[in-house]
Amino acid sequence: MTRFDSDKAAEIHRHLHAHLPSDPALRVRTLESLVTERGLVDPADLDSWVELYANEVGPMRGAQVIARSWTEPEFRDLLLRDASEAVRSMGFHGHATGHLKAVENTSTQHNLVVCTLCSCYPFAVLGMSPAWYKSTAYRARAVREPRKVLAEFGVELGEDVGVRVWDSTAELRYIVVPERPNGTDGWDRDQLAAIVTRNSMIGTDRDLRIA
Amino acid sequence: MTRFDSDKAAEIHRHLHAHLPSDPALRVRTLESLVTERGLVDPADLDSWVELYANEVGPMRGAQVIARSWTEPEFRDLLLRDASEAVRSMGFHGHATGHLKAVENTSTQHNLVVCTLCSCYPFAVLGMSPAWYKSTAYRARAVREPRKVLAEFGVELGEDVGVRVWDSTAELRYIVVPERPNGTDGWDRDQLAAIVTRNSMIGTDRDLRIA
Amino acid sequence: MDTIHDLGGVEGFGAIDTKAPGFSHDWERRSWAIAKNTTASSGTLDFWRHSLERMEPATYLSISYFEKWCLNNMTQFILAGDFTLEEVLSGRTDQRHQPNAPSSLQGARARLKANEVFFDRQIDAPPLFAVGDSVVTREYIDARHTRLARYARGKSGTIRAHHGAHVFADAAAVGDERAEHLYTVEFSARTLWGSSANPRDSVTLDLWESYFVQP
Amino acid sequence: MDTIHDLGGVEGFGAIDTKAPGFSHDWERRSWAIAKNTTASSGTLDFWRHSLERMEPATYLSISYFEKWCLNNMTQFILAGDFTLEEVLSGRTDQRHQPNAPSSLQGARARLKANEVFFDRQIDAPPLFAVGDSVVTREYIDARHTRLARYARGKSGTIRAHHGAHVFADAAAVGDERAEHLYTVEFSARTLWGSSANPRDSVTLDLWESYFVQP
Repeated sequence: MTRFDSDKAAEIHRHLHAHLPSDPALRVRTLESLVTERGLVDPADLDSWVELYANEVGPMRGAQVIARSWTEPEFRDLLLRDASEAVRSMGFHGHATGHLKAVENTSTQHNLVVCTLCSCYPFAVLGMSPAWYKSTAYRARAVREPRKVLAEFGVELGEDVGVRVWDSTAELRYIVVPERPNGTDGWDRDQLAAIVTRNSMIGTDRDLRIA
Repeated sequence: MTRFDSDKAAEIHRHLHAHLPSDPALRVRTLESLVTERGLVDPADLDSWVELYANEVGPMRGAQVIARSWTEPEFRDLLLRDASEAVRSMGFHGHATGHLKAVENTSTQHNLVVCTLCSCYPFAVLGMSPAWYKSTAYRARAVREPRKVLAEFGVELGEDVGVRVWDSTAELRYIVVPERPNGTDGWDRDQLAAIVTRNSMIGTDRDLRIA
Repeated sequence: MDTIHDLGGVEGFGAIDTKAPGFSHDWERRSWAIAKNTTASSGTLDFWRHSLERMEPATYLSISYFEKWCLNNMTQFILAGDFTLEEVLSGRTDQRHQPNAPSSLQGARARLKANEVFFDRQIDAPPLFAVGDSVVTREYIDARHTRLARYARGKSGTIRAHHGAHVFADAAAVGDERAEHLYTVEFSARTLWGSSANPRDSVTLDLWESYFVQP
Repeated sequence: MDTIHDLGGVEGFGAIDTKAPGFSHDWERRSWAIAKNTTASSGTLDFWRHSLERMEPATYLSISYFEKWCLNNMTQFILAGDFTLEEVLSGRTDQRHQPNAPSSLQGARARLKANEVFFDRQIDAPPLFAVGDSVVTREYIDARHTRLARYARGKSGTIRAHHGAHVFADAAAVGDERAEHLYTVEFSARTLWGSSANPRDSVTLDLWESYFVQP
């Protein structure tokens, strides 16, 4: 069967990289020309998608989820039991949240998420992944030297804190639930969401700043 | 100690590759300018070295060794016992032959030499290694799928022939002793040397052709 | 296949650029939008991944995520017969069709939600392992595409969760969308990396049943 | 360190260009001549190798052998303090000395022979293993530079030869030129790669004594 022909895929990759113009912007423009000329998608739909990711889909969604888990114990239970359902209940479901797991930081446990084999990420709830998450350096290092990686992000862990690294090797996706910082008693969900950083939901940030 | 500073080496590599002109010819010219201006070497000595490798140091040396081993049983014994001494006795010793091992092909055993970790090679007796020997593809594949590699070189092995791959991980270097082909009875050493290919001494050739 | 993509534990990549945003260029946004709004006429997600892994190793390490996606989507279209290599290299196709009418931002929202794909399946076979069990992963993997990362082969771990059966990546990558029981397995960092690792640290992977040495 | 150089068994590199000659360009010949006729004022061969391994992974896979040598020799000169980074980047040095008078082809021949370097050493410790012994290689390596390739870790093999003690690469790479007993160890291809390998095939590596699980 040609369709699952691994060696043919390798051969096509070699041809494409060798013969396309080297500028990635031109490569993408070429692909866009092909799919729009063929009528596989309307350019306006691509524009809408870009707008969607620019304005609506981003870590503010995940931050709302985390903030709600801090203020509503029942929602927190749901989030930890079935994070997919929890984000669905807030309308944040979609790409790569079908099998979502929420993992809790505690005073003695830190969680860090990576995908060493590609760059799996819960897009619909966290938006586009940061470039570093997709970098070879992060993918290679997070599982082997998580504490050095964390230090580069400014996170220094005490010796009493263990690190659990979640390598997203199947279709499960992970979101870290950071600890609610002291000094936020009585804050409402929007106030709380504003202090939840994207990195804290991946695990490259830990102690949230209440400024 | 700065001199054995691994991270510093990595940093210098990054600087050099990022900031030197990208043309490798210019990079080498830069290095030559520096070492000759500083007086570390005279350009004429570099010319001599190039000439040496162009005219005198090459697989014809190894071929002479192999041919002699076919015609002089005592030399063959020496070659298999102490290949460094054998090549030294012919004046072919030098770079990377201090700990040389000769490994014999038989009707049921084929030998193949590789250096997966860099590209170690017995230069003084075989000359400059071919580009494929230094390629990532050969280094990666020779230990894992030697029969597929051999097939790409036109060598098809019967099922009764085993392959032993020698990965040159220390300072030992290897030279394969191919089988003397039938139909060469009475040939003298120069005639025999003329049919010994470079690849047969690395193991990517097997049945020598007597034309 | 043990291709270059299997980066976990490989050393020498240097510092992480912790400040880089998700998108740096418009062409990255376009690459992403094309990837999520078009699809080749045949294939599986796992074959898509495997195809990306077949990029030349030097290229794989040299180019960015969105350029990889662009090249891999081109490759999928060519393999599926949707476009020829020549069409892609020339950037021109003479078969023109009318797309569906554009659907506005509301349509994009709907497409994002519709992208919530499920990989769990009902199978008859009962799970062979349970939470708390010790398992040992296989030392050798012959599949073309696998999710048993090299650094976690031949290692002992503990099952922390059972997720029912999920579509098995190794099989789906060759078009066989059968399911196997899927587990989250925790490995101590010392098991993976030796005694220099912190004894408090661990790594989990989500692994299918046939990745384990069978009981 | 498990850097990118450890290529044995990594898949996806494609066909071998079996016709490529040793040298294709004059600059390659010059790079080789410079490498073999100059040397940084301090260092060891094993540190030289380790330094090359610290090249960025994408660069390591992208550039050719002789370009790697050129860049690594520049790096050695800078680390040894023979040239500054600025001198190398500018290609100019203002310290000029008179080289020794050139020595003609006869001199090159002599230098080639003088390049026959020996790494065997006398040590007091008797060898712990003998030809025919089974050994198991270590699963974890903490050294920065090592010659125990990743594909041969945690594997059982048989000692085929004992070479006395040789300078131990892992130590020499950090300037400690002590020696250890060196052995040639044969591993069956099935031990290394699993049951898909040909049962008649094997791979040998030359390994120092401390690479083995100790008896």
